[in-house]
Amino acid sequence: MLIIGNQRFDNHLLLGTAQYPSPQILKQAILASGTEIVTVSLRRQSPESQGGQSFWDLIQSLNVSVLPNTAGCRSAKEAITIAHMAREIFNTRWIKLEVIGDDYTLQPNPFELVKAAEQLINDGFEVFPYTTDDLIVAQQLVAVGCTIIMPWAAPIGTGKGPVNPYALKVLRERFPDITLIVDAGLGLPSHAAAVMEMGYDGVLLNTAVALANNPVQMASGFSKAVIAGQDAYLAGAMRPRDLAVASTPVLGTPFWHNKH
Amino acid sequence: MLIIGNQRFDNHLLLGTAQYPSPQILKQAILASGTEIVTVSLRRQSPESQGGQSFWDLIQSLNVSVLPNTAGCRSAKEAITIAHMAREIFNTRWIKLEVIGDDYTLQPNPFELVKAAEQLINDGFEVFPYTTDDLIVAQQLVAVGCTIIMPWAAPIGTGKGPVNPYALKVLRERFPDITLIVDAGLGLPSHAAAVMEMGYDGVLLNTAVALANNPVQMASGFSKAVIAGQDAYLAGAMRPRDLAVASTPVLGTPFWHNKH
Amino acid sequence: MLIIGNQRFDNHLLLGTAQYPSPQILKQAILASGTEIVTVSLRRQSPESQGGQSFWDLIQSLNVSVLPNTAGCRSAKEAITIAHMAREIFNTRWIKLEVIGDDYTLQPNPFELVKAAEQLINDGFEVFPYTTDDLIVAQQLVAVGCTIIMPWAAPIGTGKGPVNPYALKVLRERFPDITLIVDAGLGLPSHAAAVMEMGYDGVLLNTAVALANNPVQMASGFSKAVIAGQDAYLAGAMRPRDLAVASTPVLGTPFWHNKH
Amino acid sequence: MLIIGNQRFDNHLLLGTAQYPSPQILKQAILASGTEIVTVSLRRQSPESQGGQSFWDLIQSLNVSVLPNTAGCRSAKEAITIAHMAREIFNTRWIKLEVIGDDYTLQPNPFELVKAAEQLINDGFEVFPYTTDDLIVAQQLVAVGCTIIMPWAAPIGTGKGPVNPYALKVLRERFPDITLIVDAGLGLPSHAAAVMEMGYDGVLLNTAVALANNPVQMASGFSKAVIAGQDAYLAGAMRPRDLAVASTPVLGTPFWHNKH
Amino acid sequence: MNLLINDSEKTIDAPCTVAQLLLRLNYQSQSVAVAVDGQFIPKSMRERALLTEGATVEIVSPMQGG
Amino acid sequence: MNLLINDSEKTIDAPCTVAQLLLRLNYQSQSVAVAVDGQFIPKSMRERALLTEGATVEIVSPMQGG
Amino acid sequence: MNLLINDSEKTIDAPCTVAQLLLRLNYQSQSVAVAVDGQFIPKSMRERALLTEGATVEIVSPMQGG
Amino acid sequence: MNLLINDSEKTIDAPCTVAQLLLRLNYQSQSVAVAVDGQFIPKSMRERALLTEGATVEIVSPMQGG
Repeated sequence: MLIIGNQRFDNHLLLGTAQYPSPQILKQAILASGTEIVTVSLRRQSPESQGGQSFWDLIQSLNVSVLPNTAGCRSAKEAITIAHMAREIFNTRWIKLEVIGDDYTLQPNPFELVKAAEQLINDGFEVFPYTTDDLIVAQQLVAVGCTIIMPWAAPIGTGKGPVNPYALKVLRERFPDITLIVDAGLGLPSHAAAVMEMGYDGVLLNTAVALANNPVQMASGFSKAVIAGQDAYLAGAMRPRDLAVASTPVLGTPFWHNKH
Repeated sequence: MLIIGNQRFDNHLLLGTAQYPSPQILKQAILASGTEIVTVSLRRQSPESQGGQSFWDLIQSLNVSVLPNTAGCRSAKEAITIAHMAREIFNTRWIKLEVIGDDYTLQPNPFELVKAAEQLINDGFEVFPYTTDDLIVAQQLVAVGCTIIMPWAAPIGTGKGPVNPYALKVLRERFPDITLIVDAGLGLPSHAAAVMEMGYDGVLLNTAVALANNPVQMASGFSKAVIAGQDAYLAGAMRPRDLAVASTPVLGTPFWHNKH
Repeated sequence: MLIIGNQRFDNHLLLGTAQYPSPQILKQAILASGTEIVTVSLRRQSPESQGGQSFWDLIQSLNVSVLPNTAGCRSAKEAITIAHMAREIFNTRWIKLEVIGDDYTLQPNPFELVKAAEQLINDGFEVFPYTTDDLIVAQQLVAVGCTIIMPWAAPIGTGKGPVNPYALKVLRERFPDITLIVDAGLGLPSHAAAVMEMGYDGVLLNTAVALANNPVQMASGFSKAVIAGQDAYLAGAMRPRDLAVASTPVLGTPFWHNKH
Repeated sequence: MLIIGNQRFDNHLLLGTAQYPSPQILKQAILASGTEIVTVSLRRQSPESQGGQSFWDLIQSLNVSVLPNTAGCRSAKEAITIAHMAREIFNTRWIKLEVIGDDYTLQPNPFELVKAAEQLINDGFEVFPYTTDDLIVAQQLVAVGCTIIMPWAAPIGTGKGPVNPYALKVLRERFPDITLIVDAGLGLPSHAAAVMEMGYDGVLLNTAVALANNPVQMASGFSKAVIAGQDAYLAGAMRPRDLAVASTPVLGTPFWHNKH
Repeated sequence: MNLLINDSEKTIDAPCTVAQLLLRLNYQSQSVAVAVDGQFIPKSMRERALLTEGATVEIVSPMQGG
Repeated sequence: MNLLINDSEKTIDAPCTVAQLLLRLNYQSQSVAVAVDGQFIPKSMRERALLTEGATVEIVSPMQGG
Repeated sequence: MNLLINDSEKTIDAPCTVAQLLLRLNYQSQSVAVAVDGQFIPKSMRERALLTEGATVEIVSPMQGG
Repeated sequence: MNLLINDSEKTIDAPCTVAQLLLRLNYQSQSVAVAVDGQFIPKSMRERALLTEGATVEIVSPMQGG
């Protein structure tokens, strides 16, 4: 059960809508993933483009919740304005808060991020802050009222998978009651399974699905991996050990003799 | 499609039957995993135990294929004899060939393994050799007629996951037409997904499921992870990259100015 | 050449002075390490303890530069006051700026850290900020005037070695002209060599040396590892490759025949 | 102290002589490395080349022990013949036994390797077998009389560093009295330090030094790293831990108040 | 009156409200959101929000996003 | 006649075939497989396979396995 | 006058400067640094720095550090 | 007499010992080692080792190695 504010979702995968080969494939990928939440953005568009109407119509036809982002913003001020614009257009108080601090890593700027989060929470938003795996930044976000934290696994679009699993584990341990969603940097279903196995509440993806040769099948793969990882977390995994231990019973092994 | 000789299986997960808390949980785990192939063994048992009849009845009731193992054997000679005994009791020419070379790592002995594989293939068996990730040993197994190779991920029962992913990738690249099943050492669904993402044909597990707090849910998790990993392999994953790339379109970013 | 302000040091290893079994072993470890810079702290002490005089005399006898820290501070305000106290007692404008944000990870608090760094630079200090591997925090530190950045490899005292080598590499690439010293979390000489191979300017250690069974020999080992890593960086290492390439010439291989 | 048969060497680095930009740089690299043992090979050469006389004169002038290899051999038979030829030309009973099993990974063939080792030991050779990290193969080599084992870290010339540190550790634990030298696959001094930290007796390198931009400085770096790693092993390293522990004493921390 | 609209310089007859601007530029009022000089202008304010010389106007609409 | 049956020393009256041994030991013939002196004795051979002094007999049945 | 000195409550006769306090507590003036109410008091100011009721005083000296 | 010397076919007048072959091919006897038909011929045997029609001869000398 993925908890967002006072809503509950069965599916723990959130999917981005960008970079797909076609709207048709985007639609199929969303359906294949079973996601209930997709991210969208706001962009300048010419009047002739009909204001992204066809894209917006497509999304609305899918009966999913929409999570607008502030992608591309570089200051708290910009992000706050975009958030308000998004609330009006998309008619939702949800906002995926991105405040980028660096052009090459697209890393969130923790200083501006916390500032924007605080303001937006005061303005009544449900803030989904895209942040690094830094514990103190997460603490600050919680301190200003965030109930969701979205640490990266790796820089956006790299597909590296978790570059610092230790830090992700620390976040989970330290925030048992916060909704923790890994956002950005996953490349393979095994990455998604691995963070769910740590007890994460969800996974937000885009590039790894959209840029697969077959986005629809990849969406399906990620969907299963997220459930698999959550199953493992709930099932309580064995602890890894250094010494081998036979799975087949040793007692009664044929040809074994006491004189050995 | 998992290909074993001239048979085809939909499910790519093979499950061991040992170490479960109860026969009932074993049965539920097998059902939850969706596996079509389970491993069994032969052991000395007192006449009063009715020769493992109740276990054997349980397995037969589940309509799965049975893969007997030679667990505990330390020489080609022992393994060959056990294989023949298994063929008689289980009424199958399949044999999971284990010839252990070391008590602490339970590592296969490549020398005895190849010897036994050769003889058993001559004797008409379908040999599933449990081996290391050593390329040359795999080549020898193929040379004596094996069409299935089962490299370990890590020593039996350690749950470490792949200790040498590089070696597993090399095996897949070099044996595109052999049925490759990772056997032993997996601890988590993400491990299973990771080897399927490399293009492996299947995964054989026991300890990680049987020793989970909830084996049934863990079986379900592994089952989904195997499919997830295979989906990813077939879908053609993006290549990881070092530089971040925005997923949301950059063109039309609000507040961006040429003068920047 | 390690550059600190307008000073130059031959040795790239900085050593902490805490946790040694005895002052004598501390002294020998400093000598064995060849370090030219050691860290010290300020603590409340009873008048009878003679104000740490014997420790301070020992350090002064070794002809090394002293780098006082602000260990234990939890706010910019505290750290700034301690820095001024340290400047008076140790007669140096150097300060290792630690502002801890969390009791369990002893992670620096980036918000307070930047604030304190800015003030201390205005007050004329040479600030050595202990920070995480976060790029944006490092950028902020540089923006307020730091010419030295000291990212952690892992939390203090864990000995894990670099938990996020990718982040450390990014910092080196993005700050070619900043003096970068890895501080905290190293456990073995190979860890120190690895960060020097990335082009880091230095390494600051304490626990891994002080808690070794033989701190003097461990100091010597780290000292050599730092030079080894720097040699490798300067020598320009080969790029790792996936395919094996014979080192011994292939041409003229005996027993090789064209008919092969 | 590196023990080879009844000889003792101070230096734990063995260096290959191939692929250097010039004989002069080869010579300087050998001197910079401080190695006491270098590897050489036998190749078909035209009479006009004076039978490699100038190379051989260079090596002889350096007062190092010579370890001829059987590089390029693909069968026990070839390797045995080459070993005998090497013994005659180089006037040494030492032989680095390579029996390659695969053209792409240049992996040793364990089957032929053990066969050749057994024969050569009977013929009075001191055998340095180049092998994988496979425990059972190592056991077989010891069983036929080898007192030295040289597992790879990674395939020859890849510079990957240890692809399976777990397997290398197992070998060290299981063969406390065998001279263990890591041969092949190291790319950086930190790799060499890491295997020495595990307690390995030595390291054999070629490509990583010869293909560096500056082979002489790289040789020096590896030399120090080997000593550094050995220092750490002898000094007894701290155990890594998950929780941070302050290095600076906590008692007496200024600004700390009981009321906290 | 000179305006910077979505980073393009445009000349628009004054006086002009945000609502009028959208009309003149042929934007469908439904699917856009507007900010002027970095400040969000809610739909309910568009009729009253008068643009001034040199104002920077952002007009955005839904787009794919990650 | 002394036999080593599943690593336990037993004394059995000679002559005795494998089939007779299983009967005397109360094994259900259906669910066991037998090897004598390391050699598999197929079910079809049990009637004819005569045990000899000092023989090592393995009698195994299905068990859980990994 | 009550002071909190290094987190211990002490009663000290007023008036008292920082310099006098160090003397009374037997601190060697050379090897300590002092802060009062979170503010650093340089050595040169100790003679003039008068302590007030309830002040929090930190007196620190060199210690091993990492 | 046809020989395969270091993988090149050569015709050499028979009879010919290994020692004579090295001389005829201008090899310095000091710095080479020889195998015939996969078998090592020690220096001490070269004078007596007679080559036969179709023999495969390997003549090797020191080279850099890894």
